[in-house]
Amino acid sequence: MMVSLLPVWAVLTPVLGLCALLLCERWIRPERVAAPFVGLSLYLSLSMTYQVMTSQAPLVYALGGWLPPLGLTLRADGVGVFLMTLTALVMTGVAVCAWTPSEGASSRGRFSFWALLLALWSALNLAFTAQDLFNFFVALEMLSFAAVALVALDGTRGALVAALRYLLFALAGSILYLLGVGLIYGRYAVLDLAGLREIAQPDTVTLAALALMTVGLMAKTALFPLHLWLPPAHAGAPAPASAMLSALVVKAPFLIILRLWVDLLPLPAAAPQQIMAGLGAAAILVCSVIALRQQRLKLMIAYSTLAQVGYLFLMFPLMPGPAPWQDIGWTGGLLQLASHGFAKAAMFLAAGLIYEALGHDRVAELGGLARRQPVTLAAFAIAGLSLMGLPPSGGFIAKLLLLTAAVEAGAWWIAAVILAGGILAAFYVFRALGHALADGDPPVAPVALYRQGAVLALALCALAIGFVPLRPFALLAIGRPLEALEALP
Amino acid sequence: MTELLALTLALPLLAGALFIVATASTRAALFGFFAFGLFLALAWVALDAVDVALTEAAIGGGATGLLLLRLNGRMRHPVSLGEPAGPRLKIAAGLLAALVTLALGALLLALPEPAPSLAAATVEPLPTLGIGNPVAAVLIAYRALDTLLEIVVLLIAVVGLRALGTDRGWGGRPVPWPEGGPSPALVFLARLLIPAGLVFAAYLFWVGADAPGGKFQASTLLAALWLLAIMAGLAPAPSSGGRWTGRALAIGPLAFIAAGAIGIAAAGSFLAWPEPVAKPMIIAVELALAVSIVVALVLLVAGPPERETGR
Amino acid sequence: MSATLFGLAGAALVGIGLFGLIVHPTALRKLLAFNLVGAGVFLVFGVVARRAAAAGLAGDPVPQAIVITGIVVAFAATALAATLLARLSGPEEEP
Amino acid sequence: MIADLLTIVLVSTGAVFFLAGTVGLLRFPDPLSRLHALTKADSLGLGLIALGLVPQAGSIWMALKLLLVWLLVLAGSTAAGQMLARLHRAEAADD
Repeated sequence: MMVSLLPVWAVLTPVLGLCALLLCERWIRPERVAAPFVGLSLYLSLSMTYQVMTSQAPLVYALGGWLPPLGLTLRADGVGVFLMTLTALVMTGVAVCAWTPSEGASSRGRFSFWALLLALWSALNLAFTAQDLFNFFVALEMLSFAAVALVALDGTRGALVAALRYLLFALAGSILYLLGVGLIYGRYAVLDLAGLREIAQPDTVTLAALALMTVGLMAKTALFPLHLWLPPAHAGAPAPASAMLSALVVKAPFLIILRLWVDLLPLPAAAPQQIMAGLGAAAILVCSVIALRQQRLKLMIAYSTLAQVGYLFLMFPLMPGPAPWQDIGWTGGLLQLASHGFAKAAMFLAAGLIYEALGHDRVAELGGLARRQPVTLAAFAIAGLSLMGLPPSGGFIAKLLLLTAAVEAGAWWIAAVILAGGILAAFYVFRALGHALADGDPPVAPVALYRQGAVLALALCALAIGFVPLRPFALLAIGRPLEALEALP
Repeated sequence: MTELLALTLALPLLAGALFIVATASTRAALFGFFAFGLFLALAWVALDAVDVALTEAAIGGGATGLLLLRLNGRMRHPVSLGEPAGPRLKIAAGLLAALVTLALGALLLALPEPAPSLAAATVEPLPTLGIGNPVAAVLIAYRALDTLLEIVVLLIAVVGLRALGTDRGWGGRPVPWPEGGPSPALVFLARLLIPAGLVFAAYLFWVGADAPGGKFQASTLLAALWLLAIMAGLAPAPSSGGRWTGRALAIGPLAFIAAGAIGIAAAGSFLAWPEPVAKPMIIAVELALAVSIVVALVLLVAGPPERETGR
Repeated sequence: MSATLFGLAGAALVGIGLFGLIVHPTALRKLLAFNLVGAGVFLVFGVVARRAAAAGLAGDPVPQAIVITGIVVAFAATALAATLLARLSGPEEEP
Repeated sequence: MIADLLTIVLVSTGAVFFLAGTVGLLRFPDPLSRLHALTKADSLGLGLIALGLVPQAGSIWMALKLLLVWLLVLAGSTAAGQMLARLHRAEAADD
């Protein structure tokens, strides 16, 4: 492993940006204050990824020189930097797309948006690098508060109700998670993942604590049947906010679930993994069908998020080996996470630009869009390709890996669900595309080309993941298995 | 003997909780919540966690209760998230609650004996930090990142609260409170308590390094005094977009991060406290944090800005 | 022993709060019930801390510090929820 | 010895005042008389208990702290009583 301060600055740079926004609120427009911090955070994430790839070792930092179990460490392993890169690219895309020539100084919407974007970024980087169960909790709370405020940003009654529901779900999830943390501490007096890995036993207290934490996190990641808060929240938020929420925010609790079951207490494939996969399968089938029936584009995309989150949970029984990161199920699940992140960000941003252009997002009235906004529509179509799992796209390779893993594991029902989910996704994506390609001549407000370009770039990122070779992706295995820090390296 | 004490504290706690849930009147439930908070703080004293007891009394019971009481006064109609529960749902909920209680109780009884502990590990480095209160050491040294980010959580909550305000009130102040003007008794109380409270807050802050107390407890007390002054009409609520508000909110995290960076140069690690000046540095950072916490707490209780400023 | 008693009280608080959370339809009462559950969970930490008394300390400082952080975070959550409620119960903002 | 006796007598008297106040709170018919019972009882009762504990305080500072506690509670409960009464009158006028 390599000692590096970069994970610390990746968490704190957006915090510095938040402070700068508060300090300069009265003088400088918020997007101008935030922009350098967005750039710096992007640079940090990319350079961390570069370092991890070149050294083939995780970047580790023990804060204040205090080692676990007393102290806290940040550890950017292959999975961590992979997700941080996803976050950085999506955030940059969102920032470019939300960069509109503004008049006047600070307004409620604009200031809050940029401040919350930075807050989310810090929380996500922390969630991806933290190694301590309570540190995760802090990351989740930062994430939830910023996300709830983003949902309510439009200030309409519907958005406020959606935000309130979201907050109550998030709080319930937090409290369950915290209860689990308390039990773990009572059992082991250790909260550090690597330390716990060495001593954790599958006894009643530990399993109950894990179950509590997992259910709490499922509520936050909106796994069926704890998903009811998500569609109104993600559809009610402003489009750039929805992009961050759907692409990134629901992924952080998922990653923590993954770390709990792979890093904290690795168990042979058994009931918990099967239950998680079962719920994931239910999410794919039920929510895809509901997505098919939505009249509004943003609601359709939100239900699609629920289905795509379901795929992530399929990976749990598909990593049967003693080193799950060498199984294709691991690679498939994490590639699904990233390709969905890019695709969904592109889709929500595209829906936002469509709304700006047409003044509505009713699926049935999208006619004529193809001619008037070809770039946006192309982005939407490419992102849709990835959701359906058609080649060449990240979604294709992710689902193919999961499918192969399911066949190898003999889990035919999972294979069937993956195929059915792809077909259902094809139905709802093509329905929207079909309407958009239809004739029509609606009045269209102009949308700057660079904003459409940013959306297209994100969609192309989803496409690019499709060119990863069809085998366990080496980056995602860097820094595994987790090793305890014995002395200050 | 201690069992008896525990019982005399635990029973009112449960009775209070049952009252809060069972009473039909929201206002009665809120007053019950204050009493509950007081008993909870006493329970923390009985658990030998005086630092937590102070925080619970100040934030958990006090500030939260005040916040909800104010909310209840301002709400024109209750916000409902569903239908009133029928008898069937009540029975089901009661069974579920009993089941959860039993399961959780059983889990607690199943915890290992003797309990694993980090207590010894927290005490050992105390001399190098120059502070004597191990809880303070956990907060400011061993788990300093948690504390730093917790202040950020407060900041995010303030940003979120402002985001939830109206466009009209952006950059303004919260609505005055109470709306009919303060009662003379309150003004009298404020004049009497504020000087005494300031002295006590300074004492709490200073003693926190070595004995129970510290920046959170002192900051909450200061925030409570400020709120009292606002309620009594003796001081204005902070203007949410104001120059000084922004600076006050940012100074805590900035000072903490700056101290962390100094730690790299002077002690070889981010957020490490260089030994000879550990204590003065810690005090300085805690002062800056206290400023941010006080302003954040006051803003969070006072609510989103609703009045326009005259700017 | 006395620590265990508080632990059971904490478990009961979680149960009572959960009951309130399910039964009360109004958001303010749900918020109160949520705070009861939170208090119960924090008490669990307190019991864990008290049981782990060692090295001349009456309790393990780590879970105590965690509860202090947790109380502040729970307060922030309540404040955010309260703001949402206040907005929702007020008149719709004129555009 | 005499100090202990003094403590016992004063604290017991204080407890009687609390008891009386509680009975009054439970039995009196309307809010104003309940308040009357409560504020009188607890300021006087607490004063007696604080005074009774002074001989046990051990140091002059501790004794002063005890008296300070009493004074602060006195101020607080007096003001709270006033405000509750005003609230009651305002609400009675509304009905």
